Amino acid sequence: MENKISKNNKIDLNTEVSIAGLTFKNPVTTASGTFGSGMEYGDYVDLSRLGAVTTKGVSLLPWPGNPTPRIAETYGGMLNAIGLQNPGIDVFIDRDLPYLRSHDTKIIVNVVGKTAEEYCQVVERLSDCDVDMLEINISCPNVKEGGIAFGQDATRVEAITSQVKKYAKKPIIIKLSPNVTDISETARAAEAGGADALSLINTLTGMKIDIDRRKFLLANKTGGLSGPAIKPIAVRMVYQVANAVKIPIIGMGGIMTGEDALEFIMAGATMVSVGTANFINPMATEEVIDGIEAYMSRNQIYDINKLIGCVE
Amino acid sequence: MENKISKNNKIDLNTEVSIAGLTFKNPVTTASGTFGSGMEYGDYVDLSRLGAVTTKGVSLLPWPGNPTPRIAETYGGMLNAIGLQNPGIDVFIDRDLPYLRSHDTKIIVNVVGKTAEEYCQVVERLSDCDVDMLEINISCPNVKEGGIAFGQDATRVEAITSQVKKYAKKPIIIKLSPNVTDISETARAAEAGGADALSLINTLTGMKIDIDRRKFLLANKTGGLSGPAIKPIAVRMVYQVANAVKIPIIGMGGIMTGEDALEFIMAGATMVSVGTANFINPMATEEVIDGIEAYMSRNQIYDINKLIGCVE
Amino acid sequence: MSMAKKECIKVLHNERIEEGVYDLWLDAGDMATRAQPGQFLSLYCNNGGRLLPRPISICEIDKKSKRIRLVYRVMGEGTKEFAELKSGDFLDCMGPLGKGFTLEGKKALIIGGGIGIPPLLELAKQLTCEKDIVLGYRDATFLNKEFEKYGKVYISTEDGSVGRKGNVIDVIKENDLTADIIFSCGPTPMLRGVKEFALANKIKAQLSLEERMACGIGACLACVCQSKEVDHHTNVNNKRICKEGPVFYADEVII
Amino acid sequence: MSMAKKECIKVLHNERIEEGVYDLWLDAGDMATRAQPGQFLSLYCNNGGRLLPRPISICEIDKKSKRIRLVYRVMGEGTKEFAELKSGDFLDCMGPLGKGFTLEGKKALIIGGGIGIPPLLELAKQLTCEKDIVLGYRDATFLNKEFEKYGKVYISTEDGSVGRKGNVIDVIKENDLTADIIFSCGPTPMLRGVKEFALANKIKAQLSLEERMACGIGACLACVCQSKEVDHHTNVNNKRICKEGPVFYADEVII
Ligand SMILES: Cc1cc2nc3c(=O)[nH]c(=O)nc-3n(C[C@H](O)[C@H](O)[C@H](O)COP(=O)(O)OP(=O)(O)OC[C@H]3O[C@@H](n4cnc5c(N)ncnc54)[C@H](O)[C@@H]3O)c2cc1C
Ligand SMILES: Cc1cc2nc3c(=O)[nH]c(=O)nc-3n(C[C@H](O)[C@H](O)[C@H](O)COP(=O)(O)OP(=O)(O)OC[C@H]3O[C@@H](n4cnc5c(N)ncnc54)[C@H](O)[C@@H]3O)c2cc1C
Ligand SMILES: Cc1cc2nc3c(=O)[nH]c(=O)nc-3n(C[C@H](O)[C@H](O)[C@H](O)COP(=O)(O)O)c2cc1C
Ligand SMILES: Cc1cc2nc3c(=O)[nH]c(=O)nc-3n(C[C@H](O)[C@H](O)[C@H](O)COP(=O)(O)O)c2cc1C
Ligand code: FES
Ligand code: FES
Repeated sequence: MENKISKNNKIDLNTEVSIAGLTFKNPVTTASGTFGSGMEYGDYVDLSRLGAVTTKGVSLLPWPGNPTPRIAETYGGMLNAIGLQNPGIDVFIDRDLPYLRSHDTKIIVNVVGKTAEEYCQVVERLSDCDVDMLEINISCPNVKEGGIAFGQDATRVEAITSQVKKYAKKPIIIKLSPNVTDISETARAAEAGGADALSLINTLTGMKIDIDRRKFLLANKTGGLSGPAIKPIAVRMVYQVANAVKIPIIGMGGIMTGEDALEFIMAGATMVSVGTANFINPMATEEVIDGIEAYMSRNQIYDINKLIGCVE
Repeated sequence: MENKISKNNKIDLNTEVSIAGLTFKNPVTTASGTFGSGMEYGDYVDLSRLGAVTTKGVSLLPWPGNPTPRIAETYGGMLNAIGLQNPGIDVFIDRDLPYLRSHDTKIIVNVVGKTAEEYCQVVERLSDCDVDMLEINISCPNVKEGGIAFGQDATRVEAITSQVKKYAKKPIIIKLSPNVTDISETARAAEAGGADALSLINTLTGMKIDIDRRKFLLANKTGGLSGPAIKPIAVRMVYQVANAVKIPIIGMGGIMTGEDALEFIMAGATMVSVGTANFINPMATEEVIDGIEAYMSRNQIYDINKLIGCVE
Repeated sequence: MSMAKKECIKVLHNERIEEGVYDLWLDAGDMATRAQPGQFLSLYCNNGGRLLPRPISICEIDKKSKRIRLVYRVMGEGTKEFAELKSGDFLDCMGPLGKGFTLEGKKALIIGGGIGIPPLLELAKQLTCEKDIVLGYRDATFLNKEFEKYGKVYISTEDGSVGRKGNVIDVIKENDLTADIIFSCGPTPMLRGVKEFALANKIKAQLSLEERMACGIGACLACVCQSKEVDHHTNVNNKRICKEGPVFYADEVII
Repeated sequence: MSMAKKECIKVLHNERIEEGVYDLWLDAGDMATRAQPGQFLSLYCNNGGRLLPRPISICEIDKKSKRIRLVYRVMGEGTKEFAELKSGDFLDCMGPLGKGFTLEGKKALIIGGGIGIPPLLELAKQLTCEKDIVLGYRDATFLNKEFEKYGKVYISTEDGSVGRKGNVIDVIKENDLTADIIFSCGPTPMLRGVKEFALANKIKAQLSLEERMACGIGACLACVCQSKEVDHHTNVNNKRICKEGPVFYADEVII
């Protein structure tokens, strides 16, 4: 399938990165909620090529999510207000986890809850499961309780991080909200609470109005903005946070190509997630990996780790 | 030049809006810094068709601005770090003001400063000038002092608003920063300080990295993101602020067409500003006005004021 | 690895067949071989400002020449862009997607409304049983001649300009049409009417639903409809229109 | 009202003339009538993801047939898009913009480097005085044959594959070229060398500069260069390349 040159490149290039003692074959994972349980994209990409698969947010009990319409297209991006629909932790463990484990990739489970206790309960349930890391989503703008409410206040970020850490046997990633005055504050709070890594950014709160009907386009009124439109904000925040904390960062927000991913890596991200791009091109994750490798060969950079935070 | 139908429409449609006792022939003005001193666009549009012209930020003394590159293109938008280069208030009053006054449009002067005193001094100098309103820019992300530092903290917003109000003989608009956790807080602070109106949003702080050179694309590292990419965030913030304060709002952020402008109006804006769109289409301001009028005729809405905040 | 992918497909023909309605033939290769009536394609815009795919149902499948026909109405900027396609142009597509119609029954009633009519054409072609076809339009009609090959065609228009003035249910009642299976696609209010009619007359019905989509392949959960039973996949009362649908049995979903 | 506007212009011809370098003729109408050597056009992309105009200098003006020629190098996504234009396609443009070259002098030295060479062609054509032309390339040459009509052409290449190995200043010194006016366009390091040479030899010099642009018409202040004197417009030591330039006298600007 692969031609000789790319085979050779793979021998020459080191794309391995590590976070919290775990080694990932490359820095590319999927953004939570944009890749289903992985299964849906299994027909389009080889999941075993990915550094990790990050799952859709999973809660203790099944969540039905918000009424439709749940999404709206915007210029260079989209709004979503899915509302964290998910089948609950039991179905996740019984059905989705074995499927993901059958591939040679790391598994990052995105965790949501309505209360601090609920986050902890999900984390506890996952303690003995064969997953690699947990990503705590304290930044979803589309649910009334939990989510963003936790993520916009530094004191609460630190508190929930340290609570969750008590129950976790796996490294913890805290996913930060961009809807804040100073993201380095919440980042430092998560670090202080014991986070092993940070991921950013979640979506920016936005709105679209259907002027013909004079109504909100989304049933939920507001939704989270994602896609290439937000990339400059995300890159800035990754750079800002990389200069504020010592723990590694997973960067995301509008990554469509290997070049986009490299911006995040140069800004200070150890790994990157591909989100909305999956909807536009189901092969996006693999193409991002190809693009990073092509850049490395072209520029004779043999170790991806040399690029992390290298911007001047 | 104009055909009969559009002449007739003009008779039938009321596009007049008012803010702080002033009447504007239509709700469309220019976003500060994107329309020069008006002169540059005089060849492309009839300034007398605009509800108002909002000028580039003007300071007490001439400001040289930032080093180049000052701008970068991003997906569906752009970053700028002009750094408020301007010739100072004297040149503005001597040269730009008379030019603008020779047109049948209102004049809104955007005011910048490095300290509260400097804002007040500019406002004082403008007290006896023939201008209609002053827009206080406490939200520019591209200068070290003043600017955004004032605009991200509610206490400081209220303080500077009430200070400026002491020197002002004209209605005062406070221009809010979107780089905050909760824009309704700063909006309420400006209202409490005595602002006559609010304008929002200024640009969102962003960054672009030139991966080939592994350097920041902008000399200033970060810049302000504008253009259609940010529209959903801007519309959301206008809606949020409209529900938090009683004073009128001038909405902006990514308006390219009459349809875009109508989203802001329905979200609660009394007027709208066209910014980055001028660079993409120098006739954008007039086309936005045409688009609003066409929508009104098509939907048999004879008074634009009926549309303000009408979304459900 | 990849069996499915987003492909760049050649436009064979794109023509206006009615005010705002276009007829598009694609050189669809394998997509045509795999396609079933009632499935849809995700079409992507050329303009980089518009990123999400537009779902368009398959109107006809020509497996021999590997061609797929779509009939679409210009609604917004994306479909306006498609309307400008010329033979020889290329278009990014993905598909065929979703679960289409299940061919069944002894006497079928095919009920289409507006731009919901096109997906029923391939169904009518493949369905071998006896069938009546009821097509509802606002005013101008399209495709109705092509349906005549496959069954008796009844038409309603809102303004009465062609066929009966009224809606599809009026036509069905007026003509005492009956069946053991209904296939329907059209605007939601019409589908509600069809569901009600089917229930009242104890006729099994397959309905093709619509919702805004992002991924088109079941991953994002944008396109759900409410389901009667707790769905196996979602573990809540939701089904994905792009994956479990767009065609559902009337009693599976709440519309 | 509007005298100037953004226009949709027809592509007459678009051809690759060298690796990555394209030759584009536009049916420019009035733009051609008004154009001066050294001015530029703002070209807009079709892809809605890329909003800002690409400034491209005018290479040749055919006032009779109202055509304008541009020669450009593919650098990024925007110019890649232009490279795919075919005769008959349309392109959004604005112009002519900026202040071009002032035709003056008795003996001119025209010095171009790389993709800075094209804007000098129309200048060479319109300049009636005696002139030497020095063209510097990295490796492959282009347009040099066309310059031969207008003066003696000297060539340098970085790799020595054509002409002298080295840069334009090496060629000038080697051939003892002199003049009472220099016209130059090329990469900034070359322009610095030209400015230094002009100063050392007390020759007046006009230089065409480059900077990232947003408006292209003097409104946004994106494209400034540092000026020696406090500029009349800006009241600081800044001049706008899109408005007061792109052509400046060497002693006006700090490069
Ligand atoms: C399963 C399915 C099959 C369809 N089959 C057909 C068909 O055969 N012929 C036809 O003309 N139309 C069909 N539609 C509707 C068609 O998808 C929309 O009319 C089209 O997406 C509008 O795109 P636009 O860019 O012109 O409109 P815009 O309003 O500019 O689109 C903005 C966004 O909203 C989405 N959107 C807008 N309206 C709809 C809608 N009704 N359904 C889903 N998404 C929408 C668009 O896809 C896009 O993401 C189908 C929809 C679905 C879900
Ligand atoms: C006055 C002037 C005249 C020019 N004349 C020519 C010419 O005759 N032929 C030619 O090949 N090139 C010319 N250039 C350079 C040309 O504008 C850039 O190569 C082009 O804009 C790159 O666009 P892109 O989309 O391919 O690159 P990208 O890097 O993808 O562009 C991203 C953004 O950066 C801007 N940009 C990138 N490089 C430059 C640059 N060097 N100068 C200004 N903006 C840049 C683009 O306009 C765009 O806004 C000129 C530039 C200026 C300022
Ligand atoms: C449809 C959709 C669903 C999402 N669901 C989740 C989620 O369940 N948990 C979470 O932490 N983030 C969720 N996100 C946010 C993404 O993981 C990501 O942070 C964001 O979309 C920015 O990246 P992108 O621009 O590449 O999409 C979702 C985003 C989208 C578009
Ligand atoms: C090049 C540029 C210069 C700007 N200068 C100013 C300024 O001087 N004062 C100010 O208040 N806002 C300034 N802004 C912000 C705009 O007025 C506006 O708030 C912002 O660009 C969002 O609107 P838009 O997306 O329509 O451009 C500037 C924006 C741009 C793009
Ligand atoms: S569109 Fe994504 S699940 Fe259906
Ligand atoms: S590009 Fe705007 S001033 Fe020159």
